[in-house]
Amino acid sequence: MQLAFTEQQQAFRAEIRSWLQANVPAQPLQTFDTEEGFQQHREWEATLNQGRWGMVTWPEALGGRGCDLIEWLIFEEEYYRARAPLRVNQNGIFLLGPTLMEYGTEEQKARFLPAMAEGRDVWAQGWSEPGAGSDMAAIRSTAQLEGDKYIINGQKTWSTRAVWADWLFGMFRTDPDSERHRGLTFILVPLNTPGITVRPIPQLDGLPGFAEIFFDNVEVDVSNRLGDDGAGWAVAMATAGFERGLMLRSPARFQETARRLVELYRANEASASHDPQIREAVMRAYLDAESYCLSTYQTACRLSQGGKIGAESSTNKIFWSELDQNMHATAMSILGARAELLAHAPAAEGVGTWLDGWLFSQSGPIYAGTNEIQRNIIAERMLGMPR
Amino acid sequence: MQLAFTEQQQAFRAEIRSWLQANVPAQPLQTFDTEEGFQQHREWEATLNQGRWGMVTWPEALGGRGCDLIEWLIFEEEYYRARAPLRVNQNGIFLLGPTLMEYGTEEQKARFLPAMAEGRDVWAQGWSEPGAGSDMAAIRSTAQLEGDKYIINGQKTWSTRAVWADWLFGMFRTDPDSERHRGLTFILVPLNTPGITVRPIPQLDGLPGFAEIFFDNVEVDVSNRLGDDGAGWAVAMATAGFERGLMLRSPARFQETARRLVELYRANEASASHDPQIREAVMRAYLDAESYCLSTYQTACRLSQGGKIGAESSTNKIFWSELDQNMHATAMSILGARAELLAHAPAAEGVGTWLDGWLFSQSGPIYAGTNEIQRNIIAERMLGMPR
Amino acid sequence: MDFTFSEDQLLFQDSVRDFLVNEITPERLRAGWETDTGRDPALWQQFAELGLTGITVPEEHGGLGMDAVDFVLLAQECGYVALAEPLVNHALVAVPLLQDIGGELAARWLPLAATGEARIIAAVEQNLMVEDAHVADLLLLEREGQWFALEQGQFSCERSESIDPARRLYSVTVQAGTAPIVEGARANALRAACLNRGALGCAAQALGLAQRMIDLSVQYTAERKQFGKAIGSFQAVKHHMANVAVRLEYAKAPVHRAAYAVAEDASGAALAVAQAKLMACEAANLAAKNSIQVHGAMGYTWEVDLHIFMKKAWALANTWGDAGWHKQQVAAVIFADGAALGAGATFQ
Amino acid sequence: MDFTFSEDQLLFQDSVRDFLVNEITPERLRAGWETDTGRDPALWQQFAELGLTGITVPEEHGGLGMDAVDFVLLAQECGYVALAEPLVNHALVAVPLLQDIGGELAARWLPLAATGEARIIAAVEQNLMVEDAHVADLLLLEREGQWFALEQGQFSCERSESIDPARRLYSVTVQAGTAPIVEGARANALRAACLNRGALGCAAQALGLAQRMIDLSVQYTAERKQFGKAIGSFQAVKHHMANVAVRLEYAKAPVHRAAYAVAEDASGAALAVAQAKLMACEAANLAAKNSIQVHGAMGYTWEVDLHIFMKKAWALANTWGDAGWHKQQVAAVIFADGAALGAGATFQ
Repeated sequence: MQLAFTEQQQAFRAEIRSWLQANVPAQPLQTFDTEEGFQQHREWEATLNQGRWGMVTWPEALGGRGCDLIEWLIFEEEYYRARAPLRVNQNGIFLLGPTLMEYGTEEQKARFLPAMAEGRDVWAQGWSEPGAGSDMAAIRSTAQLEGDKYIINGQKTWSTRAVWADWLFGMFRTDPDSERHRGLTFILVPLNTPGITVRPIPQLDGLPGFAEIFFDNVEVDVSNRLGDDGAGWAVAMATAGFERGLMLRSPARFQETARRLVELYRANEASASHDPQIREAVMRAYLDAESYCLSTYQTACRLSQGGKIGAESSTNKIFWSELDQNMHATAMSILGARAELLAHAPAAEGVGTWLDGWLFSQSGPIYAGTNEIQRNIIAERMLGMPR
Repeated sequence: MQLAFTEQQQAFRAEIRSWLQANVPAQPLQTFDTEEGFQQHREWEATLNQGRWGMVTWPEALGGRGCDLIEWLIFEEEYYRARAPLRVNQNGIFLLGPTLMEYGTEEQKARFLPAMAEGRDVWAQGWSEPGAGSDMAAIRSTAQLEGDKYIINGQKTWSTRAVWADWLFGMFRTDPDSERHRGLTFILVPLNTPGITVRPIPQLDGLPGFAEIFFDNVEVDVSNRLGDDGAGWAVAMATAGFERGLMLRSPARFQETARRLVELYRANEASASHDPQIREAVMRAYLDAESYCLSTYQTACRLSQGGKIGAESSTNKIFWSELDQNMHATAMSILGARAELLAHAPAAEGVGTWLDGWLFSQSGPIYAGTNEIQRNIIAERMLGMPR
Repeated sequence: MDFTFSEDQLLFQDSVRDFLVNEITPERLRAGWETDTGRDPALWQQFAELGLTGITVPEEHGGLGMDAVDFVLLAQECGYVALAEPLVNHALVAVPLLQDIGGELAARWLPLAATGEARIIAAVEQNLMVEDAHVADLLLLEREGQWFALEQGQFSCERSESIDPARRLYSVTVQAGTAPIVEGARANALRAACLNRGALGCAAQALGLAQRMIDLSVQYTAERKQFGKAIGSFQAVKHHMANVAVRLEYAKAPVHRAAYAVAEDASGAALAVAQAKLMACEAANLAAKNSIQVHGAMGYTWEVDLHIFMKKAWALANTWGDAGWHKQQVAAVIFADGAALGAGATFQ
Repeated sequence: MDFTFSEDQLLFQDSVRDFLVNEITPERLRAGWETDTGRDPALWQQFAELGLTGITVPEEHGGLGMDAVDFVLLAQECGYVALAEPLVNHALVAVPLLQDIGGELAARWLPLAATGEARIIAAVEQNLMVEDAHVADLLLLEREGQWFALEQGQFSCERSESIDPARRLYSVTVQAGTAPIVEGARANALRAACLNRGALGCAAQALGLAQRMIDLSVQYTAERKQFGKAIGSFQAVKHHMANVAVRLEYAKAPVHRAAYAVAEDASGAALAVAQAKLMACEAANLAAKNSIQVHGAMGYTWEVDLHIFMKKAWALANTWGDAGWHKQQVAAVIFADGAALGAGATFQ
């Protein structure tokens, strides 16, 4: 055990820190749930890519830096510390990218990875279907192989950022007689293909953060298939593994929220002190965010030395999503009568992005497998309780 | 709506207050989980009965005062306020007593009620069996009718205070071929009958607060049957209804705990102030205890005017048991390093009965139908959610 | 001791509930978000016809002469439908305040309040924003211990948008040179009474909101299937809802007691109101949290109705005093020397 | 950056776990409650043979020269079996303190500590009671900023019984006229280090206790049937246990980091220890609460083993600083001007 960064790690930190200082836009970008904001974020991805900071964990040959997990954590710390923009293409970079590297043909890699890295192609995810929810094996959308084309019919939903995305990666049933996990195929679909209708779904704040996607005899070339026909489940599990893993919820995100919460509390201590729950919650936010960071480093080090993520990784989702919700709830309590005001409201002094964060935090315990499902998994797979 | 006591109610309060002032033992009695303490409490029941304060809700003809629910609440307030002893015979007075009045023959009433009121007969309850738990319909102990005797075989458990009690009221399967709720009979059994073995079960504090009771060809006269043969379920439901109702968890109990908690907090504020959770919890204890009182008065008034207790009564058990557990947990936090000390320990200054209360509070969410079962009932019967 | 509502009160509640549930549908609420004022004069006129605008106006001024106990059940129903019209402020806060102010002002405006010709709104310094200032025919406003009686034109409004699109919140500036109508100790007493009434209104609506979110969730989880079963049959979903039901059940009596204390102008009214608001808003916030959870991703959308009630619950928790403010009231009483606590103290 | 334990450390943990689980059975613990001292010299001798009594004693004094990082996993295992012997105090607190004191005292006692001939116990003013004072061959005691080195006979003991019958707690009075061995600033520094080590020991044991209560509960609920099903198959029971698993999982790394900070004598050790103890004891308290609940009435009995671990968890939460004391440490750091918080600050 040696809890200090190497000189090389420190140099890496210094490098990204100074690049971010020079390049992070002075004005925050608009939310990427608007068309204009989406375009701003796409440009930011290109800027990141020019600095070779867009996909630091990718191999150098693919424009990345081949960072290990510790370097990735350092990168994230500096990224959040600099208040750099959210990643509009995280579906591509963290989920599809690694899956392509593992399952893609050389041609597919060449075709998709650079465009993804440059922010030219922004990717949406096509997992959920109406009535299927967290139960991916219940997928009913079909892709029928005719010659060298798949003919896709059906419907996907809850596809984040799909309103303005370029491509969708998703799972379709290619064997109509198959059930559950069998007979599913992983297919990459350009969203401008005829027969596709994207219907925005407005979320809690009224903005179209996700969409339903309807497929009506959509023709996709067979070369867009990732992995073998009928082998989609295995491919998707790799993606889901990444999703549930570290990459999308870096400790830095929650530590910065906790830091801002401490600041907010101190700035409003006169009124906040009347509610002892607030002080308690602020301390707890700090402790939990730190613990999340420590646990993540411990896991990262273990993985670096060849360890495997076990069933205990299911605890991750519950811990960060409840932490995030609690921190934002506490901010709402501190803000009191100001809490409900939109950021641009004249009287919304000091509200900043807390309300947006509060709304967003509502999705944490729900998406990517509700926390109830995660608790079942912990009980059954980690603790070995009866099904 | 008229939230003030009538002159008559105030006079009643004054009467019980002055009687208690004159009669409550200056020294607290020993716990009735010891033989000596049990005897002390039995004598206290006799004292109460001499003052006609033992079973105030019973009719005057049976030695009670025919109190309505509001008077009973007033009685309880004064009783807890005076720190009068716990009721060793509550099984008899609040559960079996009313059931006897409804289902007993005149002979049974004459035989059992006065002895119960005087504290001569202390009653234990015989519901639970090993492997049956909250599922009363799974009872397997049998009572076989032979001539004018029932021959009882089997085992009961979790029988509170049964170690030193005189009688047991319980449910036995009289039709060996019956299932679930059918074929059960409600029988009153003298615990000194040959064939009965009482095995004390030590509880968390090491004292035998409850017992297992083994029946080996125990002969009981048929005149000890309450209600008809095979009609035990209906009789028992009346008892369970009382048990789940108001009588055993009067708001006064929790309000006095909350009051003492405020006192404890104020006496230890210098150290307790470092943990904001404590101040929050103390305020919450006060609010919840008051709410419990208000809700109880509201229900009592509604019942007095002919209303019925509905499915919302299932919320009662969860509310008071969690309140009680939380209040005692808070006291433990305030006491810090003193919390673990037994009351008689030299260093246990200020600990008083908090540790005993904390241990006892652990049973609240468990007994008489765990809180999980209560939540199922609320969801299914009160909210109408699918089974 | 009679802690029940009268037959008449319960019947009135029933009829108002029927009216509101039929009229104030989620579709109608959504339509209101898009209009200029967000408020509906036709609906107000219907309230007037039902006697609701005049419910607390004394009979000699054309009202029904009822009090907070009569109104509290109706306020719950207003919460149940997330009513956007300022009926609760008008009837529970502003009209009684106007009565307390009395004199010519009351004589002139109470009859107009009764007929619904005037919407009266009250607000105190403690309110950061004044809801519905834009449609107030008479705004009774406290600032720095002075009360002003303002008609449109005598104050300026700047709107701040709320996450709840039904709420219309304004920063209000009194026209320079406007004379206060009450000052000093009497103004402070009016402010305290006004705060109690405003917070009581929030608490009562929070009860209704919590009930509505339970109802929506029970219905949704009975219909929605996952893994081949209605999700409402999963124990975790049931227990989420049962936990809300418990907190809601025990928030009701405190709200009704607070209404009584307000109606009687009891010395403990501030404590009773603080307790009511804390318990009721906590129940509503828990209802919001658990309801969105059992709705899954649907609950996160604009299309499903849940958010209408959730956002209003969030907002009311911080209106007319946030949790810290009301906890301060509680602490001041219970941590005082010689505080009357414990068994038997509740109704003293 | 390497946040892992070495092969050797993990192997040592495995072998100690095997030993402890085999030897320290609940039956043996129960037998210990009935004995005069509650402590078992034969067991202590076995610890000595395994090298455990000398694990932190420098090699030149016959020990293994290991540190808090080496010991923390073993302390977890001590918690897992609810070990009553004062091994954690001896090895993690008292021996390092004795080393810090140094001089003749250390030279004389460290070899005896290594061989297990002497049990050394440390305690500070912050400890209301001194656990195991009755079996201390050397008691290092801080009172009012002065350290005393006391052998049996140089102090008197008055026992106070704990709800945990395995704990032997004493109020200690130093014989009048005994001279302190360290005073002033150095004494305060020793006290601070001692508190950190004591609290770390509690935190590590709390991890083991929480795990044990999970294991007992999982086993019990798999065997126990109700309504025809193993109660462990009910979602409510599963979720009770899953909630404990989550809190326990995220308490581990803080405890390991605190061990590192203590071993390195890092400036942030007090904060790291406070975090570790708060997180670990909270997890253990939650484990106790949810475990007794899923055990049902059985959990409330003396016969089922759960209470052995539950009571120890309750006690440790308030030993070597209760929650308030440790929250004070946290607050002092995070609410200070210029506090280093947020992303990237954790390992600075």
